Amino acid sequence: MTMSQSHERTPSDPHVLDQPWRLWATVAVMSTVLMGILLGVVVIPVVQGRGAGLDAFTAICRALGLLPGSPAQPQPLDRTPPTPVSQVVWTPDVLQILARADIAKGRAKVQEVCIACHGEAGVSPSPDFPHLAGQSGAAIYKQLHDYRTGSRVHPQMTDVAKALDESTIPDVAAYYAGQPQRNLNPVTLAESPRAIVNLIELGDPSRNIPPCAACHRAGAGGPIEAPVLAEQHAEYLIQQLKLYASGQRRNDVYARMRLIASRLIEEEMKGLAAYYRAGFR
Amino acid sequence: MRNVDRLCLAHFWVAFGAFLFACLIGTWQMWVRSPLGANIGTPGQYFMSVTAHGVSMAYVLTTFFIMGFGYFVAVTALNRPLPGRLWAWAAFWIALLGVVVTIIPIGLGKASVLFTFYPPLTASAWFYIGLVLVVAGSWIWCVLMLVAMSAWKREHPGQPVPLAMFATVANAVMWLWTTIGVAVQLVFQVIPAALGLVQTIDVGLARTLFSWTLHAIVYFWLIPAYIAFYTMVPRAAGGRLYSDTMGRLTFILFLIYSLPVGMHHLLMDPQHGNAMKFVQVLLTAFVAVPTLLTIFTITASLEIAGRLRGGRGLFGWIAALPWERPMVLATGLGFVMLGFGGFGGIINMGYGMNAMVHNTSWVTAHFHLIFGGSVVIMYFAIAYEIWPRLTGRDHMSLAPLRMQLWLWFVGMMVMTLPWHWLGLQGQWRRVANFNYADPIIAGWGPWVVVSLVGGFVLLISALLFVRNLAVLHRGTVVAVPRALYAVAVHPPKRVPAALNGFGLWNVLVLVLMVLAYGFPIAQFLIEPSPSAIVHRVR
Amino acid sequence: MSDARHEVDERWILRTELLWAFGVGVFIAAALGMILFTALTISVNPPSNVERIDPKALHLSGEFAEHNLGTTVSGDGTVIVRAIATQFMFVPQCIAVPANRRVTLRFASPDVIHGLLITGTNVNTMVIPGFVAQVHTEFTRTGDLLMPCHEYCGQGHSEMWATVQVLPENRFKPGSDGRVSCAQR
Amino acid sequence: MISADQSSAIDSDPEAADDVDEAALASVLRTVPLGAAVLAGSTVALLVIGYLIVYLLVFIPRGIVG
Repeated sequence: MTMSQSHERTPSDPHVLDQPWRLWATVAVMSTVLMGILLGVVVIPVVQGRGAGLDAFTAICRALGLLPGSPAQPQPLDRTPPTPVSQVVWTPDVLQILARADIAKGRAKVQEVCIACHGEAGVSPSPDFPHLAGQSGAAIYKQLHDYRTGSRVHPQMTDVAKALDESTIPDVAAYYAGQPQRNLNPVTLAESPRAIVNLIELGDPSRNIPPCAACHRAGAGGPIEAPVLAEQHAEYLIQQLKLYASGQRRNDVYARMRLIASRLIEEEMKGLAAYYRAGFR
Repeated sequence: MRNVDRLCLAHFWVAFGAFLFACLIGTWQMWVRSPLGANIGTPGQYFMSVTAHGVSMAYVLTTFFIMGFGYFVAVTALNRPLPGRLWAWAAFWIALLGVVVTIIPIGLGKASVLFTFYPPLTASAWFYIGLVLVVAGSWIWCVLMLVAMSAWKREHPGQPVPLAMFATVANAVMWLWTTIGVAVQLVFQVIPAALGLVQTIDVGLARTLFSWTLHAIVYFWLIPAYIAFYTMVPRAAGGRLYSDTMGRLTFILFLIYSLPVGMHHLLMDPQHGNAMKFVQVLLTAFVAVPTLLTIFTITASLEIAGRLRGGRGLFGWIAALPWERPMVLATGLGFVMLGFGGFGGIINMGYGMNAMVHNTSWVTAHFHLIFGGSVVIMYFAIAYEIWPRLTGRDHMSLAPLRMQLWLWFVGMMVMTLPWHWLGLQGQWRRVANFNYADPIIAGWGPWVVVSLVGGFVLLISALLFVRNLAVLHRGTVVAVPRALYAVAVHPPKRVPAALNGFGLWNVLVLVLMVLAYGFPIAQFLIEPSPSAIVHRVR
Repeated sequence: MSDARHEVDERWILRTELLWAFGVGVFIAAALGMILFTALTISVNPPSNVERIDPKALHLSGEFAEHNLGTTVSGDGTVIVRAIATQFMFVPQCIAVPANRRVTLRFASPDVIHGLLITGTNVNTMVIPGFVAQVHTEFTRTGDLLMPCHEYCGQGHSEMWATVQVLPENRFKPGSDGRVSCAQR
Repeated sequence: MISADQSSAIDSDPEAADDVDEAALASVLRTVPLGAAVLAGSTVALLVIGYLIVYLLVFIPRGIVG
């Protein structure tokens, strides 16, 4: 950028002094950015494209992002058929439906169908049936849909879920989510073994196990369908972990619970179940 | 001091308060992630701390220091009272309110999304609203700086604006340009998601808009250090500024080339093609020009001072410099850290080579050395230089000041040099606890402990810094009035309009932004990326 | 100092600055030249692949279905690795790749932003929900490498990592279905 | 705290003359930027050579990336 100082002694009118500045500054700045565009948009893609057997137009489109792929490499294609483990898709309207569910209708359907096993307020009498009080609405919604589509199988629940019509599922989920959880059981709160608390708070990096709280603590920003575990039947939690470990239950998207459960030993499963049974969040 | 010393002190104490707090939790983080602190603290606490450390250092320390220093320059360099003083106080209280409104959700664990927000992870709406308030306060400061300069130019037609004020206004103009990106991202994408008005977010667009701000914001922080280099260091060293014209040109180049280069933060992102990444890498190379010009011009100015004090031979002037003065010592140490940090930077911007270091400790070392090192050490030097003018009291002795600067330098070098080596090994960022059982990670343990030692030295230096300033408020030695700003070898008599205002440069910036960011942003408006479900951190 | 000499000195100073600016230009040209040279000769690029995919329905897609993840070797010998970066786990957690042979790695995220690097290699990419991240590389050294998630993705970010086994040519044998899995050790 | 509105010597003309003697400055200026040019020049040269070395000896051997 040469600054050709105007030699003739014109009055120091800024505009006269400015003339060379305005010219040279524009030339300098524009040349840098145009050189960048010429190289980046044209020269590099075309040269790279020739190496990868791509014509200039395709290479430039790929470099600009108008076509997928790199201008320098062939783009792989894949026509594998999908085999999803769960059909539930969290779209904005599903979330809106869940947010605007009608609790009264939900309560009516619960009275009619769910009370027998899950109890009216979601506190189930036997460990075979999970507590639903205070459970996350999204978790109930997903499990019910998985029963309907066969992603998850259970002697009774598959038929019950199929019998429900589509519109009442969010209402049932919202009703149980609204039920207050029972008060905590202070006795077992104190003696949770350090190893278990570490597993829940820190996870176990050496076994690639993330902290349970990272997904299961509400408000951790984890997966939407992660269920609330606090105050759940201990035996039910152990049973589900075993089903995941053996792969019998496989409606966890991308096998996260199956991988984690397969790495937990029996004693840890019991410790975790007792911890959550005690009502920790 | 005409009517601004309490305004400046208020800003500086908020800045340095946040700085000390951030140093404390920063050291805790270093300990928790080291082998000595394994399994101490939960991920929740760690990421809460990282968010608070980032917000305090990057948004509070910087914005308040720059505003306070801007008011000081506007009054002393222009030698006239600050216009709109009530607006300045209003801006201060708005920004301070914003800080409080941001820190509360962080403390409650409702905003652990780090200071660079990772949508679709979304924090409590208050976290973002607080930051918008801080930016709003800084916008008022920008307007005041522009008003002050134009008022001065009306009173002194045809005269060149003092370099310190010219640079401060360049910084304000650049800040107005660059906050557009984060403001649009927050107001139109993130805050509606945080309030629950929308359930999804276009992540590609959000990252591109944030990258618009992400680079020029670091130059917004850096320019006060360069103002000190150009307008205070030459006089402190007993010499003259080698070239005033080059000073103006440097700040103009910062304004032009720091804005259209934000996408070098997205080099490893899939949502942009190589073409625009290369364009912005090339422009990033030109953003190194002003720094390299500054190194030469300031070293030449120091050479003048050194030779005037009897320095002989090619490098005799170095020893002859008055290293006992904090401003000179800080410049020397700052330039060394700028060298190491700059080296880290040119590796980061190496187009394909970014793949070697992206999101590793190499990047952490880069910005700690350049911002945490050379910029913050100049913040210290500026504070030491102007505190007597603000409080009317002078330092009892310069020894503790020099000690503090040396501790900061040693601490920063010991903390960051191992990070370069660890970064090349693949040590990744933001890890609450490393799995030191893994053979690869086990090898990193000793180096993490070395950097932890550097962290402790930095903490001691930070405590000493706040002590050095606090002591002045009750000091007994009355400040002797001394001239502050340097005189150029050839003080400018008449300066082309281009070097006295920003009209031309704003036009060029607009053209550059359209050419560099036009397509990358339009790409999402033409065909939005498939939206991702918002994951709320509550 | 007479005004004339003053005028001469000032232009002399500006000339030294210009000379320095020219030197700086040479250095920048050297740095950019290296980037341009390797881009043009051996196609060194940052990983880019503007290929949109809906993260919400990623698990319903064919390519990123659970059984299609991991390393596959297609008929013409191209090695493609597909993996999912999801909240707090890479699926599969162990990836086998051949040494000294072109490999294409494709990642996708169904939930939030992730990122990954493979220690000691140039494999490094962000995984943005909405796009398929794709890296073409060649592994020059064999051994077990670490592939951590290097972008904050939530409370479990620190535990999110996978292993990459770089196998020498002779031990990288695809099965009948073209898949290669990690050697269990 | 000095009262806000009383202008003190500290507010003296910002470009106040310093104690630099013009003649000494002129003689110094005969050699000045040489030391700075050599020091800064060698540092920047070192940086760029370091960049090229890292590019060729650390980055490229880690495998092609595209």
